[in-house]
Parts: sequence; structure tokens; C-alpha cells
Amino acid sequence: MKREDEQHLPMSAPAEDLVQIVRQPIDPLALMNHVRGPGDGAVASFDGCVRDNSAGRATLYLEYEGYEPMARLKMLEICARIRERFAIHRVAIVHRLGRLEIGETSVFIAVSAAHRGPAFEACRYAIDTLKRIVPIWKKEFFADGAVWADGEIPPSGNPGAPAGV
Amino acid sequence: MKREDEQHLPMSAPAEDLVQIVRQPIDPLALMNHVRGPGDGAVASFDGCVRDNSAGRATLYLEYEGYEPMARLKMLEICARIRERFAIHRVAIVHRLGRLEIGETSVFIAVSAAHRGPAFEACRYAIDTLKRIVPIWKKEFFADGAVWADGEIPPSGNPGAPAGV
Amino acid sequence: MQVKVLFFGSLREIVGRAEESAEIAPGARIEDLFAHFRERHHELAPFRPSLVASRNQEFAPWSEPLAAGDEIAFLPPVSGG
Amino acid sequence: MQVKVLFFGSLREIVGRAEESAEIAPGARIEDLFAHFRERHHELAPFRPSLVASRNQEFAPWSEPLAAGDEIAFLPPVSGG
Repeated sequence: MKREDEQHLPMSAPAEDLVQIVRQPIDPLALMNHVRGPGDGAVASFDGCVRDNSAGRATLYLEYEGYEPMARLKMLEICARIRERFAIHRVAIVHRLGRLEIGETSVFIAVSAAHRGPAFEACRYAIDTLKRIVPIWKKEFFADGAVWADGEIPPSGNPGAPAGV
Repeated sequence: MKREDEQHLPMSAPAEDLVQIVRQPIDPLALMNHVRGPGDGAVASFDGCVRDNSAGRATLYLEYEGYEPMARLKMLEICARIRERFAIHRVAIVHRLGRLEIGETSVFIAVSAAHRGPAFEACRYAIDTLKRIVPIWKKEFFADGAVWADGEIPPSGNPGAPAGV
Repeated sequence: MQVKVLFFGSLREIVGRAEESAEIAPGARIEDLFAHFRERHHELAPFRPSLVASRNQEFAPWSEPLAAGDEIAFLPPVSGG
Repeated sequence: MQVKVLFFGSLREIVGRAEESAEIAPGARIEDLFAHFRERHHELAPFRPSLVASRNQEFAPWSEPLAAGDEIAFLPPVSGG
């Protein structure tokens, strides 16, 4: 469901979508403002932040590492998938890398739409898919050591086809 | 699922929740920051904003009117219901009344949780329930007239029992 | 006995006021209070099926008896959000 | 022919480098390239079942043939978000 004033844009133009990998603090307000337009009635957002514990073990801080160019491509792929599946207007996805302290935002996703249903569903789909297919890794530092977080094995082996959801 | 450091708070203490009815612009960042604590890994937000059209008819602006003390009570009831149903940490719900221009935020909801599932579900539940039970009314102004928006008839007649969802 | 009555949205526009006092007989129910206003404002009648009532800021059945000093509101379908 | 190989997370720590060049025989597949590194770093072996491979920044099956100049990465389970 595209707005009237967008009908002349080519279908493949997510030019308005915002995908970034950054090493500085994320500004959620800028992203929420980026996605909203006059035809929108809803902006759903997800803010992933650093918890002070992992399964009860006290976390000191996290370090995120990414395969940056591929991560960007996968985040763009998420935007494209969202546009195919949900009646949304615009998407912003930003992931931070490097050392993050407790309470800091590691990922922020904002999705605008005329109606709240698609905005919520697309936002949820975006973070669920990001955690499955975007090549980023988190190392958790504890008082007595550090571990690479248990992750998810991305669906693969069938390049070109959309990874199953 | 309460955090360790909250176990001594009385069950009925949503003292940390924020419920407001305002007549000035809403500050989403303040609300997102209000709900997040060190035990949170997720903040889900919903921003309801004024669309430039209603079923294709161009909207000039909106006016919101509320039964303020009862609306506050119902918003607090939503917070309480959310705490019962979802493993969340903190909730903020703010609704604006008066005249709102296109693009402005009429309602903002933020919910924090250790994990994203409950944060998303509680946030969605909050806006869905707000639209059904909170006594607030929206008048839509068009170039050629104004109408009170079609609304939802709140479940009633059984006070004390939670309104069905 | 006296009760306070609040009108919102379309009802407020019909009645021309957001708040009224009403003197009603002991034993009267919310339904009777609505009838009292419907007699003075016939345009209220068609709204009845879509209204819910509140008593002291909580939803209440139309059959609920009133007490002196009650704050009653007749609420059109809500459209916040 | 030569390909570029990238290592991330736990694999980067094992190999001790984020990037390597490898000289491999024409016709080699991604699986063969991994075997090449596994011979030099035996600690890589137990990771194999949980890894996926990428070729030129897209997921690729282990059986995919390599071409000169390819950028190959061995990706541990992802844990962004």
C-alpha cells in the first residue's frame, strides 16, 4: 500500500529507507523522524539495548563485531522483504558495533505505516530476521571471562532464494 | 518475570509506570528513556500520529477531547493488565488532547522488557486496548466539514471484571 | 437527589454543554437519567445503541442504580489513539 | 588462483587474523578452502557444523566452486541485535 505521491518511484527504490552500521551512539529520535511522513498514522520502533545480565550472569559490557559490507546488504534485504510483505511506508535500521556499555542501544529499528498492524508486524519481522541473517557477532564480557554469545545459524546454501522465515 | 531488584516492591506498585494526558507535544525520547532500566534488553514503542487523510479524504487537522480523569484511570488499568499478562519491566503511555496538526504525535507508548517478545506484545496490546476502552474522542476536520471519527464501543456492563480482549 | 452528568464529543455538541446537574428520584437508574435528557434533546435518541455509560469514572450497566452525588457520563464510541 | 578469506568472531580469534589470502587450485570449492585452513588450525574443525559460508557477501553452499578474486567468509552463528 504505497502513498499516492510515491507511485512514480520505481518499485526497487527504497531510497527513503535508512540502513546504517555505526560506532557511535544511535539517535532513536532521528530515526523515528526519518521514517514518518504525512500519510503515516503509526510508527513502531524497536530499541535493542545492552542488558546487565546474560541468563543471570552479570555482564560488564559487550563488544559487537560485524562483516560490515555484507551486514549492510542483509539489512537492505530486510527492508526489501518488509516492503514486499507489509503495507508499510518507510524503514530505518541502524546497528552499532564496538564496545557497548549496559543500557546502550545496539540496534534500533523504526517502521512507519498508515496503520498500526503492518507497522508492528514489520518491525517485529525486521528484528527477528536481523538476528537470524545479519553477520554481526556479540562478545559478552563478564567479571570472570568473556564468551561469544550463542547465535543463530543463518539459513544458507540456496543463494538467491529468500532465506526461509 | 520481575527483575531481582524489584522483588521487594508490592505487586500493585506501578509507581515506575508513567501515564499522562497532555496538551503539548509529546517527547518520545523522554518516554523511551523513562521505561528503560539496566535489566532491559528491549524497548518496543508505538507512536500514533496524525495522518493527512481519512479513507482518502484530505484531513486538515484533528481535535482530541477526553474524559480526563477516567481516561487516566483506564490508562493505568492498561498498565496493570500488561503487567499481569506479559513479562515486562515498565510502561509509559501518554495521550495528547486538543488540536493536532498533520504529522504530530497523538499517543506514544513505550514498554521495556528483558526480551523483545513481551515488549512487542505488550506494546501492541496497550494501543489496541487504549483504542477500545479509553474515553477519548477524535474530531476530524476536512476542507468541507468535520466529523467525529467512527469509534469503538467499549465493553461495559460488567464493571470490575476486566473488559474482554 | 442530585447527580452530575457529563457529555462528550457528539453528545456534548447536541446538549450544548459538557456538564449538567440533574435532579432525579431516588431509585432511578442510569437508564432513567438518560431518558431524562432524551426528553429535552430528542436528537440524543438515535445515539443510544452506541453509547456506554460510566458511573464515577468506571463503566457501568444502564441498569445500575444511582446515588446522590454520582458523576455519570454517557460515552460515544471511543476514538483515541 | 587466489581468493580472499575473512574470519569473524571466534574464528578470527583462532586464526589470529581477520583476513587471509589463499592460493587454491582451479576447480576448488568453498569446502576445500575451509579444509585448507583446518589443516593449519585444527581448532577450527569442531566449528564446522555450525558455520555457514559466504561468497562475495552472499550466503553460499559449501559445494560452490570458487573463482579467482572471490571474497569468502566463514561465518559463526550470528548474534547481532
